[in-house]
Amino acid sequence: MGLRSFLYLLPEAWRTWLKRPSTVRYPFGPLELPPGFRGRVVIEPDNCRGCSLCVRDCPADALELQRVSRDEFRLIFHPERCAYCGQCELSCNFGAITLSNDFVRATTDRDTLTEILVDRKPEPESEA
Amino acid sequence: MTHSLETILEALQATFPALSLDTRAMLTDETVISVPGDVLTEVVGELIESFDFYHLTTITGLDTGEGLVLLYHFWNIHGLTLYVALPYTEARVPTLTELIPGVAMYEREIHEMLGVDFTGLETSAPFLLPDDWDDTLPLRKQAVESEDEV
Amino acid sequence: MKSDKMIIPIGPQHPLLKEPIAFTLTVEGERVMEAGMRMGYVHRGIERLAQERSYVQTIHLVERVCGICSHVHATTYCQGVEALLGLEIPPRAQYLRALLCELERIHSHLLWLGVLGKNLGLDTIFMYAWRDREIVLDIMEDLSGGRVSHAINVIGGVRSDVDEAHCDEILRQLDLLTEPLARLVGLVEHERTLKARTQNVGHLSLEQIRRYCVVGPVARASGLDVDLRRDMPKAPYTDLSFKVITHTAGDVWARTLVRMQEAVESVRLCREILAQLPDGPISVKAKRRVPPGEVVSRAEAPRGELIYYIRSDGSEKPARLKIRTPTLTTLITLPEQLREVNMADVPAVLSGVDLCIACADR
Amino acid sequence: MQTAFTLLIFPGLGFIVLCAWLFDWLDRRIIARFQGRVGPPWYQPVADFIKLLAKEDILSTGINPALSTALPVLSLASVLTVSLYIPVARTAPVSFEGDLIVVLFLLSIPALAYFLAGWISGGVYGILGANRSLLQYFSYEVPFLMALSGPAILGNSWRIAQIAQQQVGTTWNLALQPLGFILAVVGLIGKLKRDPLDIPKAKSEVVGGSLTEYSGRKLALWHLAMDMQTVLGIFLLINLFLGGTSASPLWGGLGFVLKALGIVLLLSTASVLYARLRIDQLANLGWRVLAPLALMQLAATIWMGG
Repeated sequence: MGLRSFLYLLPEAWRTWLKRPSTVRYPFGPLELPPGFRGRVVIEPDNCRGCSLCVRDCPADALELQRVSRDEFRLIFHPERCAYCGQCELSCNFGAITLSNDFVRATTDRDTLTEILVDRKPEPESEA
Repeated sequence: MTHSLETILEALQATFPALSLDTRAMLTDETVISVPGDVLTEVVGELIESFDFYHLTTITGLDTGEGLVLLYHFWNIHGLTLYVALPYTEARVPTLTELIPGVAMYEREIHEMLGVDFTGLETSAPFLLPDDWDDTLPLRKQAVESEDEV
Repeated sequence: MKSDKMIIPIGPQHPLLKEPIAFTLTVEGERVMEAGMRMGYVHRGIERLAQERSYVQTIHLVERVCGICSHVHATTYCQGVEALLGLEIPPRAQYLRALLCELERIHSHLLWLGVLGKNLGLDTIFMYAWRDREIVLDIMEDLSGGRVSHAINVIGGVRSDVDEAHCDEILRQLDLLTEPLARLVGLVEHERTLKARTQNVGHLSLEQIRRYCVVGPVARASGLDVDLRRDMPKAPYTDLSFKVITHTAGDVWARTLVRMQEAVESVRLCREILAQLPDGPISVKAKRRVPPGEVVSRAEAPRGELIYYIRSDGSEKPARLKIRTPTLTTLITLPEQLREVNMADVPAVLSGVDLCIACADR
Repeated sequence: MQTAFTLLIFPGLGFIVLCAWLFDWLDRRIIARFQGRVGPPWYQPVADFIKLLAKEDILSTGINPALSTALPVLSLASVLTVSLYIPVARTAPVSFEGDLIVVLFLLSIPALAYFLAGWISGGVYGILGANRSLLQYFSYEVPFLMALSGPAILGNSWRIAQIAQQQVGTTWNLALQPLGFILAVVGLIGKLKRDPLDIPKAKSEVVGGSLTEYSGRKLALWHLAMDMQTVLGIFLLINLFLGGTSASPLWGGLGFVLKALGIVLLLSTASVLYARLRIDQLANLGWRVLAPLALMQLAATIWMGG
């Protein structure tokens, strides 16, 4: 018992030496992400009805709806505030807003990140 | 569970007539006893010695608009909460640090957040708030209104 | 020696501490005479913030109380709100929640073992513990989409489901985990230098544990046989059989053993949960307004008993949210544990209690 | 010209510095592979050195600037002079009877400079690190010296070159004195403050130890001195215990490299396997275990060899 407890870690260390290192080579190698990974917010503009359910439920106030009239509104997204919790995806009943797999690109200036997700203009009335 | 809750309630009622067994509904297995502030230490002493309710989970400080309320949550397989109502003007309660040394942290936090004065508690150093905190009490109701007006 | 008494700051930033908290040790020679503590560096006022957010938003706020045990916070909170709403969530959701709670316990204990090893100078155990922990993180990421903050809870149940193939995949990964975990437990039991650094260090007697109301593995290592999963069982734990691990030595080594054996027990529990996973829906529609009332919701977080007090006044926002995390009870005992301790033992004592400062400060 | 070459290039400055960086990289790489990591690229030690040179050299108030700069330079100088006495390619630039004593003395100067550096820094961690380095010095130095004087007695000469010469062809001192070799390795780990015994510079206890206040060029010098001390410690052990460089040019050089790699592997494995000891545990280990063993070893060699 005496000697074995002195060199207790040796067998494990030797086994690890023979195996491939378990560190991921990112960013030099690919990083596998599961399908359900909550990354960047992505919008399906046509589905959006401007009901602002997502804006109300967003814990980080990252979504903002500027409404001019029933058919003219803009959904603005601030990625730097977003906590990637996926609540907007959950609250939206029309499946307009979802979270994709890629993560936000880094930037030095916060304002360049702000995105206009939906810029709905009322369709011009065809008949007079 | 050596003593069932009922026996405890009767025994406490016997020794402390001022106690009203406020069985206000507190969900998931909690029994509430409202206790006047001045007799608090004796009740807690009684609870610890004879009924083995030594485990004080925490003290919740509340600002109900009419006054301050302290909830002493005890636990021994079942939850038992002591409900101590305090008027705004005279929010003073004896400290329990002799009985339960660990309670100092909870009391310092409530003192800082709600302004309840625990007699006998050494509260010079701030507990969670920064050193240069102007002593507005964050968890007080009027702290909320003042923010809405602005 | 210039002056025999020296004040040593183990300041907000220190290699020993993973999160900001300030200890000031007055040391005489190599012996710590007295320890002062200053908290509040990561105090974000979560209880105050919760009063300005709707119940749905508070789930994500409450998940960020602690970086390591975020799921158990969200679960306790949701159970409290569901009790207020008088909502009975489907059994499948209860099982999925319990599964993630147990996975998070394994992940928290393995993370802590690495931190203990790092602080005691044994970097190898840090690398091995965190390498084996990756398996658990991968399972959780597949399950909920997030390695650490899972956001799988909604009021009324759970968000994402697990199909048959995914269950087998999780079982396969759990098998992958059993063998390295057994090796880590063996390491903690036998490695001579690790035992030399952790045995009879930072001792807490059962009497001190009861006097300071300490909870969790630290209390169980001193012989207190309390575990909320068994003593106050909520839905899935009522029909899950598991053993509460206690020791009597009450020092850092006993705490290491308790945590590692708990991790092994949790792996077995996860298998049992997956085996008995009932079918059916995973969530129930919940109203946004919560009828007035009060609730005290307790759960067994990786570090011990966690309590949520929620008071609702009928509106969409909680009137008062009180959180008391288990680390606060172990923090209280630190000045007592650090007294009369050799200066070189301070890392072992501070790591032994598994401090989660973000939890304690809220 | 010849002396300039030996001084500046081969067994002198150039070779030792290159070896220091090579051994440092090897050490980190071996530890990384043992821990399931990839480990740093080959140019990491050089990059660290250059980065430190470029970093700002902050001088905290209350530290005597002259003394604080003199200490790293002093320890670097003493380590460099040691490289003159240790034979690498069979002959040492300078070799005389009793150079083993000089080498042992020069090797302990950096330890004392390290203590002084912590002491004058005045900071809490500096003083703590300084005390610990002194405590550690006393617990490993005695067994280390006794273990190293074993081969000297066997070869009944205090000239490193001669001790090495006697072992060529015949049995190495390692075979004759295995216990002495182990004690020497443990003493070397203590002297170099390597992982199981890095008590004076334990990050989690005393942050940077004596070097907490150092930064920039001076810190670069300290690290270089310590790395070179590792290299020279290994070369010393090779000469005393593993028979130095043997006759044939090819086999001698290659053999030397293999022996050096062997000892590096030994040191890296030690730092992978063990947690850091407490200072009182090290003192107990030193005086209750290592010193008696070294005494026994010494008595045996005197009775057998002398």
